[in-house]
Amino acid sequence: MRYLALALQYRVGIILGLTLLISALVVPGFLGLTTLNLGLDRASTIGIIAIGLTVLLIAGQIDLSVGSVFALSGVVSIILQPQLGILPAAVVGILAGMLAGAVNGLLVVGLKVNSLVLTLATMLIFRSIAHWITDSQPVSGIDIMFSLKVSQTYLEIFSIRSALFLAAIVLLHVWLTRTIPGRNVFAVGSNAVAAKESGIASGRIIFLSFMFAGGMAGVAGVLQSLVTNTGSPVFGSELTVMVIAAVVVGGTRLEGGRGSALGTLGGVLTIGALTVAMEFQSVPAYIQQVVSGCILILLVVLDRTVHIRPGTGREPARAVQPITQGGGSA
Amino acid sequence: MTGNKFILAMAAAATLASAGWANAKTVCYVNAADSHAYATPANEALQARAKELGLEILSLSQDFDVQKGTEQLNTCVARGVDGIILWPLDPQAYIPGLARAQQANIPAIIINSPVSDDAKPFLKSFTGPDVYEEGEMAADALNEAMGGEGSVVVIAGQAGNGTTLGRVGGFMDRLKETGSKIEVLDTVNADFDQQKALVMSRDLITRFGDKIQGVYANDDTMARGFIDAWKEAKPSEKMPPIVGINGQKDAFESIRVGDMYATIVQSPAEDGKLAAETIAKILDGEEVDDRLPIPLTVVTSENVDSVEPAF
Amino acid sequence: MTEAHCALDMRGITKTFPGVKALSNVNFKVKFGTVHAVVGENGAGKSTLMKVLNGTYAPTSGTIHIADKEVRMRRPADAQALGIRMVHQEINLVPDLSVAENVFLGRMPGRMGYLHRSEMIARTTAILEELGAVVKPRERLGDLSISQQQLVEIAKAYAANPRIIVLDEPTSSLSDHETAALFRILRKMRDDGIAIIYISHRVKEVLQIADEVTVLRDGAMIETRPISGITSAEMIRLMVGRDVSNVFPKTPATVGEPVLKVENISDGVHFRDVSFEVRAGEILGLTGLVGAGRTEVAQTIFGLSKLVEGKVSLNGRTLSIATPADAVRAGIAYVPEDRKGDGIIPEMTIRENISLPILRKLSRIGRISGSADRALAGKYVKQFAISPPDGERRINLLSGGNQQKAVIAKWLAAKPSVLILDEPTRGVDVGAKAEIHNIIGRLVGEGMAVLMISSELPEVMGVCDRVVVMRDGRASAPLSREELSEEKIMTLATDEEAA
Amino acid sequence: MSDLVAAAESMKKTERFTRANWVAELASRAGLLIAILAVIAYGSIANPAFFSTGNFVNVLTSMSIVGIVVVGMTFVLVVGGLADLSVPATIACGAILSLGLQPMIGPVPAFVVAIALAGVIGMLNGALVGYAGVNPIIATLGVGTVGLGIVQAAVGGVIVYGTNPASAELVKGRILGIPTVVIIFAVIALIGHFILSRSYWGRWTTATGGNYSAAQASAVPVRAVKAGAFVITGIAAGISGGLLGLTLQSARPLVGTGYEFSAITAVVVGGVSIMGGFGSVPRAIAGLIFVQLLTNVMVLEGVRTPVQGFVLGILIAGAVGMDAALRKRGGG
Repeated sequence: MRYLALALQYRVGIILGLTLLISALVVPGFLGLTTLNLGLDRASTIGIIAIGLTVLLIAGQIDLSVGSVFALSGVVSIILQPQLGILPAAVVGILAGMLAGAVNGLLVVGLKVNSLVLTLATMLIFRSIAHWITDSQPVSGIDIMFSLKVSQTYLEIFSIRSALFLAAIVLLHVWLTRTIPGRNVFAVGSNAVAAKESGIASGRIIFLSFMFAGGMAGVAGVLQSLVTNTGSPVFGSELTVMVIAAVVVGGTRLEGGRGSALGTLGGVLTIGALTVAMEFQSVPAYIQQVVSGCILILLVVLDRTVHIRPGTGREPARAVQPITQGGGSA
Repeated sequence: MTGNKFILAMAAAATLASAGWANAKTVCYVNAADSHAYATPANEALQARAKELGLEILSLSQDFDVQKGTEQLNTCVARGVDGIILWPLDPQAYIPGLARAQQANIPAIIINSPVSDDAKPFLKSFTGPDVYEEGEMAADALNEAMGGEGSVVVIAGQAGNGTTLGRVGGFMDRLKETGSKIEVLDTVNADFDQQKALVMSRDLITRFGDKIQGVYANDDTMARGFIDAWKEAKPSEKMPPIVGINGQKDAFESIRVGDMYATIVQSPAEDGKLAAETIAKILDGEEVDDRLPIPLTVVTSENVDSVEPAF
Repeated sequence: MTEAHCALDMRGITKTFPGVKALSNVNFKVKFGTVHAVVGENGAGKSTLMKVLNGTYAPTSGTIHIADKEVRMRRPADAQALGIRMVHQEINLVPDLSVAENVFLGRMPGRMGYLHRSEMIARTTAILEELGAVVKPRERLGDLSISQQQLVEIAKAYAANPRIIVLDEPTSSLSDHETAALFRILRKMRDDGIAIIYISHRVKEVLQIADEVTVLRDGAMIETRPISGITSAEMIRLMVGRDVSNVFPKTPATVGEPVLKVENISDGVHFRDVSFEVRAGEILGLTGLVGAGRTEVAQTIFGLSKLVEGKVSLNGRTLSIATPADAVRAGIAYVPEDRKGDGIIPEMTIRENISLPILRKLSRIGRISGSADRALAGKYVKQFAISPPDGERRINLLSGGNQQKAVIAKWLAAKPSVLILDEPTRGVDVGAKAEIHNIIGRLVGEGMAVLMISSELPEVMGVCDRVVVMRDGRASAPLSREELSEEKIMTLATDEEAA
Repeated sequence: MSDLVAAAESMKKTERFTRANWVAELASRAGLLIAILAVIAYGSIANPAFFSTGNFVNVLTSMSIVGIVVVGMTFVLVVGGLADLSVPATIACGAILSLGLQPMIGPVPAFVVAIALAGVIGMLNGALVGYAGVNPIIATLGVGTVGLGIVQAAVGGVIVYGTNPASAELVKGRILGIPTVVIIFAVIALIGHFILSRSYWGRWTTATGGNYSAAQASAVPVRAVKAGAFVITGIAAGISGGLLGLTLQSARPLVGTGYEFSAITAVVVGGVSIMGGFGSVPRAIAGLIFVQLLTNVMVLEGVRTPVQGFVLGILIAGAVGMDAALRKRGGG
């Protein structure tokens, strides 16, 4: 039982380790700097969005619109390049993502509606706006050389994207574990009533979490657009599911109150490693789907059915679970 | 120069990655999807032909997700493969990746869909059918069927999708180019989905009624949706000429019974085969043309019995 | 005594809710540097008074003075700003944070957002040590036992350096050792000049710790006295203070064979070794302090929580009950304590609520017989005089008493042989209370076996035929009507030696 | 729709405590009816082609397939199960099997097998959500991903064509001038409505969504009821997929893409609470009718596809916002 509990606690690490081990055995030449570089780069888009979503999920909310925000920010950052120049346009793109997140946050906190349905709606809205402003045509940036620079590899391991992702994960880890606002996010997600009674402004925290999630989706979208020199309204349509899966595999609870940056890193890397390994073996996409779906189900079922700590009483005071019970319970 | 160092690093990485691999040349094939009516037979043909030619194919599936594809292109470059076959889903987004491939001295070709001219310097060849050309051929066929004038509706695929862009763009440009008097009443996006096409066609028929004198659908699946809608709405009236693309079996059937005017056959097997052969030639150091089309055949009632359907 | 020593002065506080006067003209004064106990039965108005004090309720009339200044509090945050801290009986902490973070929730030490964790942990350690609590500051709160969590609640209030601290039944889940430690810290806090308001049922503890005691009864302040001038018997008399026999008319019934028999049951956590039997035509009372394990016993019999040891039998047949559905099939019904949480489906009508447990019996090939459904609801609405007399009314629009009648009706419709009632008259006005007692009386008259859980002594005394008292998860031997006295029950419920 | 009429009637009978409550109640119950009428009025003025039998039959036919899913999804939302995201996989399963098995076992058994397997997917969802207590979003997402992967692996890229034209004719035909799919949809909607509002299972479903622990304490087999909602949705999506396959006479693995969102949209716009415990099949279908009529008008008016998505998004946001506002006021 003790070993099981321990195993469960570090399940992300174990799954990641297993993935790497099996990959190394099956895929020739898997262990190497190239793979590391690749795996990181492949994971970084999902990872950067996952950082935002980790915070949001810990706060007990969800955002299905990140894929659309990803596209919208990218489009904005490309379409404004001729007027503003590359970097200012990129900043505006990220701001657009934050704005989109702020809209989500404002509606969820202000109207006290369930974030699941609300962001389902804004997912449609933001995607439509991206189509609207581009007339459904992909738009291309002004300087292709810049794209090449952005996607260069440094020290044989990092691209700008993956370095940014890793740095952000470290920052997120520090923020979540070492700062007062970070801890307050946990408090709001775990027991909003208790948090509120202790004077924590839960509404503001939720709003800012949405804005952060939107901003991170914006960063990822802008980077993607810079790397490909293209802004397309169809980008990122498959991303949301992958990101949520990565975060949940990383042990962040969908109902809020639990989660960690390192777990998310583990989840993201697992998915990255899995993808790269399976692609190296030319495993068809649908089999990849089956594998990642099974891992997801396995992990959440384990999480639900095996209780880590035996013998302790039930959890105190019913925690408010906004995702399952609606956002307006304050 | 950083560029040199970059290439060096890449080369080192490539040796590292390919260590332990068989001596067979490895070609990275970034395909559109694994499970798709056209893509699957094309993939299979490509694989089979490559095997005959002694090439190892590393097959990556984009699953119609451009973002995934651009990253897979990086995977290919980093893997240090000997050649790349790309199935582009967007005219622009792959250019940086292709440029990186060139920096790493990996020859790349694209199949099935064109990319913008900016990409030309990074590509050895473009093989297979050209979705843009298909659009043009569809315009010609419809022009012929309607005698150069009348009003049509266009049932397009997903908004923003590369195939859609090519097939709609080619069609529109060709109409303009030839000075055709055909007027497009409306373009709707039915996402290559028969049911969606059916639903939208119902509305189009309600809206325009007999003003619809011709239909251009981005693929035969959606053409079929329009046919069904027309039969529901106006069972006794003559079907307007419909032009589709792909050359599916059931489209042939529709042409035989007169429900459809034409489809454009592109053979996925030929498509895949040609790509494999082209990359093999390039790897052997041969020069290839920068455009290697596969035959596109316009199928009408005249030749429907002599042409093989694509799938 | 100078005025400056007066920490809290509540003058003429009246609080009315629609239809109920919860507090009437209460004057309540607490001095700095004292422990002031507030005692009273359930429903005497203690919790309402405290909710007025912490800003949850605004008083209908009356004024509140803190340290001689009149204050107005609109929300709990206002009270906190004035240095008032509450320790609720129900734990309201964040399970996913550490102990230290809970202690400093909303006030974590730090600079520019960066958490001074070591300082926080050091301070928490110090506080916990003072409290004599064996809790590690880094531990996740959700992993602690309830009593440990209770200590964290107290530590949290203490850490805020309050001027006035209110503790509501703080010892209900503490061990003797922990209680002693708590008293030590309370005395220290008192000596630091903090005003401590101590709400408790436990007369013995009150005598031990308090400097002054205020007795509330029926929403009115009865008396405030220094502790030296009062004995335990006197205190209980003041709390009870009414002629019991007139309020609860007991209808005589013929007691028959044992129907429900529980032998040595335990659930492994909340209670152990509990045995009793309920006979046909009798009301067995199950009383004790909140947290003594009464509700858990009932829920275990009903299949809502797991029976770990022991045997439950009905009419001589041993039952194996895993779910409430099993219990209903066997003939057991349970009217839960938490009406809002477990009793009613708020969005449904009275009719739909009443027929819920026996829907299958009202149905043929899956279809609910509309007429049978309506007839059933109509019958009980009429019989129980549920107001408004309209079965199609959404149940959450009814008053508490009428909701409770509907919940009882729901269970009678299932025609059980044993009816378990958990605090059936809590939060119900006087009129509805009498009606509910009448209904229960009628039922036992018809030969039903009733197990009634109640904290309200007059009710227990007036209604029950025999009474089992629980304390800390253990049950006493049943007291017969002749043996019953409030003092005796109180002693059994609070006194360590007697149980 | 009878629900709405009944609602209007009961409005008159029941007096309310406050005016605000009364307005909220009216908005909640009659709002959708008014909205539908408004769209019809606008459509009729804007486009002469709109107000015609032909167009209305078209709208009905077009919504029938997704309508069947809506019936199932209503159960999921009412029971408090948030949403079933595995619908695309289930639909694909229904469509591909009902066509693919035709040559081997004949059209009717193929249809039955397809639905049965869809039911099995539903049971898997139900087991995860109802019994293991997994969050429905993650559970159905996982099951859907795996299911779709298996379907794709099974058929590869091949389009599965129908081999039995008679069955296609049956589904595409009309009975007394009404398209067969519409009749099938109506029958399923009636059955769904009957189960949800007249059967004990439906009452249990509403009770479980309304107050899980109270339902449990009232001897309702809450776990089974919760799981059941997903089974019902699975079966509904299976039927939907089967019919889709038969009408189109072709099926691809991605044939069901987007149906889950369309269904959720309709149910939410219909005023069924995402938090559970409240809602009915007629409400959900009224929501569907509204969305479909609106889309119809937009297409007839030549509104571009992206704009349509925009309007739909605003609509959902508005609907949930209103639901939240009404809930607060309604004192639930």
